[in-house]
Amino acid sequence: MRKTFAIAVAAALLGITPSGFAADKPAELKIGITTFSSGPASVFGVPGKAAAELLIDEWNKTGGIGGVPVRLFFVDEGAGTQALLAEYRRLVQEEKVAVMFASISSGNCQAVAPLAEDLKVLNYMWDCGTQRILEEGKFRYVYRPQSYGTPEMLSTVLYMLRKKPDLKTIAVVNQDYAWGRDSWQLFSTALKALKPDVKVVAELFPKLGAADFSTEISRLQALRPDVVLSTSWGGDLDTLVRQANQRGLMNQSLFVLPLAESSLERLGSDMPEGVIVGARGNNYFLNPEYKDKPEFKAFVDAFQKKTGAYPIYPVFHMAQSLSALRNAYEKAIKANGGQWPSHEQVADATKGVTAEAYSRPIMIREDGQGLADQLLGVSKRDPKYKFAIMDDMAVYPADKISTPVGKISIEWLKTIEPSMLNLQVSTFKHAM
Amino acid sequence: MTSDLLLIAALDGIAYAALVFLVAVGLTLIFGVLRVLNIAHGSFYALGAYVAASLGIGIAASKISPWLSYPALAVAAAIVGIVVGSAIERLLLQRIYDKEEVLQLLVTFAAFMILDNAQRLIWGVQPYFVATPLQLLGNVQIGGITYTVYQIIVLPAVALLVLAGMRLFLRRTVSGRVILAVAEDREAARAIGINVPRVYLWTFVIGSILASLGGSLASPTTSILPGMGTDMLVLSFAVAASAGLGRIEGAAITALLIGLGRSAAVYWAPELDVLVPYLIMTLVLLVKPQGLFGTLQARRI
Amino acid sequence: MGARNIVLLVTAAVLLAAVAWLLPWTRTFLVIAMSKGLAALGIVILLRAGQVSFGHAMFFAVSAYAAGFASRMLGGTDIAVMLAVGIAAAAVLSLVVGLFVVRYRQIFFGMLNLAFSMVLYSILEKFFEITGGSDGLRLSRPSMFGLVLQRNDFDLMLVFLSIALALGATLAVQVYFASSYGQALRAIKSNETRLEYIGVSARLVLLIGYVVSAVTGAIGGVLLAALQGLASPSFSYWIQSGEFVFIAILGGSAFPAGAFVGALVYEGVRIYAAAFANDIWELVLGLVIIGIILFAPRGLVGLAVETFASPRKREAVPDGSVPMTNAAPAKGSAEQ
Amino acid sequence: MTMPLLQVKDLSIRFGGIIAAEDVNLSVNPGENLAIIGPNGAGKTTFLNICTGYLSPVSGTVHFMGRDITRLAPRNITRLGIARAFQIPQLFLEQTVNENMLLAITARHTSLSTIRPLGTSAFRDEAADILSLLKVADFAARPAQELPEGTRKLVDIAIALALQPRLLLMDEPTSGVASSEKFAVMDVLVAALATRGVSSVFVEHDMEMVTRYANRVAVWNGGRVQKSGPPQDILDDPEVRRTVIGH
Repeated sequence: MRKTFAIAVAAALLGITPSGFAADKPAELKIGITTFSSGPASVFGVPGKAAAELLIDEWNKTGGIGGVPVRLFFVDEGAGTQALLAEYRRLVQEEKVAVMFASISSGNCQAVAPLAEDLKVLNYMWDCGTQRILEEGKFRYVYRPQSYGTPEMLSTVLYMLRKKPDLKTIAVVNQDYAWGRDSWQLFSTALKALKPDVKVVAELFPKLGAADFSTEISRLQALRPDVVLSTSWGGDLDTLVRQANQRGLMNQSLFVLPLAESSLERLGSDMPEGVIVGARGNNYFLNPEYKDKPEFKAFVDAFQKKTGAYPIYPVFHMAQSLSALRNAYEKAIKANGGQWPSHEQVADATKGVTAEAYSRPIMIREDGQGLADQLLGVSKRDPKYKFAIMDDMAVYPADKISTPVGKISIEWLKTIEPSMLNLQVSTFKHAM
Repeated sequence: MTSDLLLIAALDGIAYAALVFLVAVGLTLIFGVLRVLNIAHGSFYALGAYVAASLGIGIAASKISPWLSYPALAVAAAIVGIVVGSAIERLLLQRIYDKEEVLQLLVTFAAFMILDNAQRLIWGVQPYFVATPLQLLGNVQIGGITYTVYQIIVLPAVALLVLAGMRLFLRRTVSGRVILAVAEDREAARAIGINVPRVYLWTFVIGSILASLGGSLASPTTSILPGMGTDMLVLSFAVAASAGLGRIEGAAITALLIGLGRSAAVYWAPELDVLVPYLIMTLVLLVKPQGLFGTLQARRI
Repeated sequence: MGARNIVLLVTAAVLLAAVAWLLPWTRTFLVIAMSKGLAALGIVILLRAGQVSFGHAMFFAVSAYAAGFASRMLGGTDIAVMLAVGIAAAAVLSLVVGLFVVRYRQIFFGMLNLAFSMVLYSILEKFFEITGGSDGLRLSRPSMFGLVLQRNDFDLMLVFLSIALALGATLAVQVYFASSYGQALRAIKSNETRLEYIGVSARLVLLIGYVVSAVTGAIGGVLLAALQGLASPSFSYWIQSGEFVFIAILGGSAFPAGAFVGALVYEGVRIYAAAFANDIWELVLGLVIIGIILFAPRGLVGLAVETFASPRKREAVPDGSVPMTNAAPAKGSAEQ
Repeated sequence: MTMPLLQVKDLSIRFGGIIAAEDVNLSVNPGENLAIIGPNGAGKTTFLNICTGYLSPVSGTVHFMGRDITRLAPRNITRLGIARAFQIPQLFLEQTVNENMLLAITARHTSLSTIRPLGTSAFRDEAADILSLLKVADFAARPAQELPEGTRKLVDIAIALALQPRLLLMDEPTSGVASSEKFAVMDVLVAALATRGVSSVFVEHDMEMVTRYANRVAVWNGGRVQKSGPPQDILDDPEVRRTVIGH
């Protein structure tokens, strides 16, 4: 009992750290970032964190945001939603961070969004892709300055039908959790609207983090579908691709992998040619429209120097959120007559802001959703790289393939017409 | 068609069962002799995989014969089992043999947390994948389905070898009989002059090598990730418990049962595949709490 | 249960409530600690009988899900309803599972519990359409005994409720331990044969303990679900069960209040290690528990009692209300 | 002829190849103190285990006060009025001697409670009486695991007595008790059994104990009752002397 008392006192002492009100320009702008430092999703979290550090180091050399240096706080989403919520609250209430970037996991975004609204803290959902939050609720403080599920899946269906118009049968192997289930619902709804005669021959949902897909692969070999779709990512996707490739399944069926951009480098020579690859937005280190621009090159080089790897989509997502934040601050400062803005002013200014960060610009709509164009391609070998790169790329304009404001994605996807297949897209060849 | 599918499902199940068996047999051996249920056992599986992958990467980088990656799998298992296994037994377990069962469980749980964390610190969080041994042997066609020779022949063969080797070792060699004697009656063994602490150490190392071997053999077939031992632990636990703790041949049979059950589920009831091992374990324990092949000991009063 | 004991517990509870009131950011932490402490209290009850369950998180989960389903079906609900439904669900499940598991002891008891909890875990994770799969079941914020509150007020009230329930559960468990069933439960640990031979059904005694322990865990599950607005399968994962055992031993398994001390320290280490030593929090916790087991097997509360209680006091409480009379757990020759 | 208190008919049990009991017929009459003697491993403890439901026989029946108790659980047999003291004392080691006694008394009297504290003042008095009868009252507040071996035996008997049985089964009741005390204790115990109308069966190796306290002796050998009768007749029997007593 005395122990309890001692702890209570210690906690009380720790808590009473003087942090006065900074009515004017603060000494520093604190940003809390939730990311996976542990667990399977750290394949996204660690590069995302590195990107934030890299960019903020750069920015701080030139005055940070609005002349205020930025300080970052990181929270590990891998410690579980409980710990995340506790730490989120601590950062907001004790550290008094001005902005939170949360989070990677869609589940965590769903838990965090209402909390942000209650705590009145600006929250950018910097990587999660679920369409549900911003469609099912109304938020003043919650934004997503990057891509999300609906245009990602719709553009994948469009690109797949462009590459394989005579498709008859499809099987899906998705991770068994909200993204795997939701993305399949989006995909299959869109597919049904655009090409109703395609038959779904197997819906497999191995558990998240499965280490072995041998049985699933045997079953797919017996079924011989035209297309195998998987929205898996990380170690799960790597394992699936390697095992399927090893056993010849990828010669037998066309693989469609909307998140595979993030696995290309890791997979190396295990990724065969001819696989449809997506990038959750207009995110690619060889982005045909940007790769020759000096600041893009400089960013890719700096990132590679820092981490030893090429940037993948969460890196771009982080850059996009940071860019949106800087632009929102600048807009709010201007609107405030040069004075430092309140949290509410920054939150409101985010609406209509455009993120410009190593990809096509992303405009943030009034419902908080960013409109990111979608880049897809087909895997191909290039002797300059030790891994597969993308060829036959197509970029789909976000405003044409995103759910209109106020509509629910699944309902909207039911109403799209096969005429959408004729949508004008920009196409690019990989320049060897 | 159904018989074809049955064959396919069976082949998948066997390859899976082989790996689970290797881990489970180590767990059951350690329990049989030390009477400690080692929760850190799953970490040895992960460590075996990591070390094998690191060796594999080294071999690939140094341009020596890729066939060396096969002995490397065994070397990885031996390194992990001997170094980490003996360290844990000497530094931790030796201090807790006289403590309550729950404290023993908890110490191994703590060791599991520490080793799990150590994997992250050493190898980082990015997945590893080194499939050289699997690629070297190529594929084989059975019933129109392409299998890897590695999974369909090598893994079951190693599992059978280990099973036969364990039988021979325990029944026919002096060291093996000494281990059995300690498992049977620790006090009596001590009374006839057997060095029980040394037997504990050796048993723990052998058990750890088996788990690490499971990991190193699994490494060519899967992505190696932090925490990969967590699920394997409960699975091997389900196998060992269903067989009866301490039962080696029983572990082989239950591993097969669980492997076949799971792969059958992928074909006919995909929603149940995760559930199958635990369902089997629960049903077995309800009917025979001592496991399919275990025996209950009455208390003397 | 002495008056001094009650005063100490109440004082500690009031202090915790004061911390929560003064420092808003501690509220989430405190609710988590109290809810896990309640689950660990369930483990303390089973440890009283010498049994350990590596599957006790199933009751934590089942109550959270039951409360979640109730909330979903009623379109939002009250915390009192959630608690009632959660406790009822856990009581029913523990009665059914208990009828099987109380036939077994030691490692078999632990394993069968693990098996049941993993079955529940797989079901929660796999049946996406019903349970929300691995992302869990969302639930809207309940009203607080009729009051519809905003987030901050709700959280404050939830902390107060959690502390009050933790205090109530601790006192109730102390009463239970001193009762004849509580003493019989303790007797299971040292000599079940004799228990049968005085005409008492050890299985019934353990079943009662099992249901009581499930109910305390259930309270924790509902509180955590209400805090997070989420019930997830990880509530029932075996690592979660292990954590509860960990907390119980850390605090001191001989003391009901130890569960909460353990939970505060555990969650404290976890959160502070996650904030300041992000990469090694598991390592730190692992070392802490090994240190406790090797050097202070009676846990933090045991350590405190040994440090602060005078030798005379230790002699003076022989009848187990505060069980300080066990010397080192010598294995009696009567146990063969 | 009065109905026997305990009647065992055609009882058989074996463990693996070892026959512990084969076609055993034995009865205990009200008021009797029956001693069972025989070589080690002859099945005497097994017999007590069967009579109290700890083991089930392969065949045969056990009747207590006319009621078939063959396959009842120990707790049900206890509740019918058979108490048992063990060769290896069976105590609640973590609890005090007093708590041991109070649990037994409470179990006998009332249904247990999850709220009421263990032991009323009447129960405490009763426990104290029995403990002083067996000369172990000084140990009442000590945890059972701290007791010396002989004291444990006596506390074990005290617990059995606290159940107020009709029949008390004891397995070498005074082994481990200091030889200076064991007759004093047994004198009081046997007298107490007589005043309370409790019959007893005790397994015994000490022939002096048998002579002093038994009014009938059964010789158990090779899983059978070799002979049974008044102590003097049995102990003088040359065959018994050769096979059991070893002179």
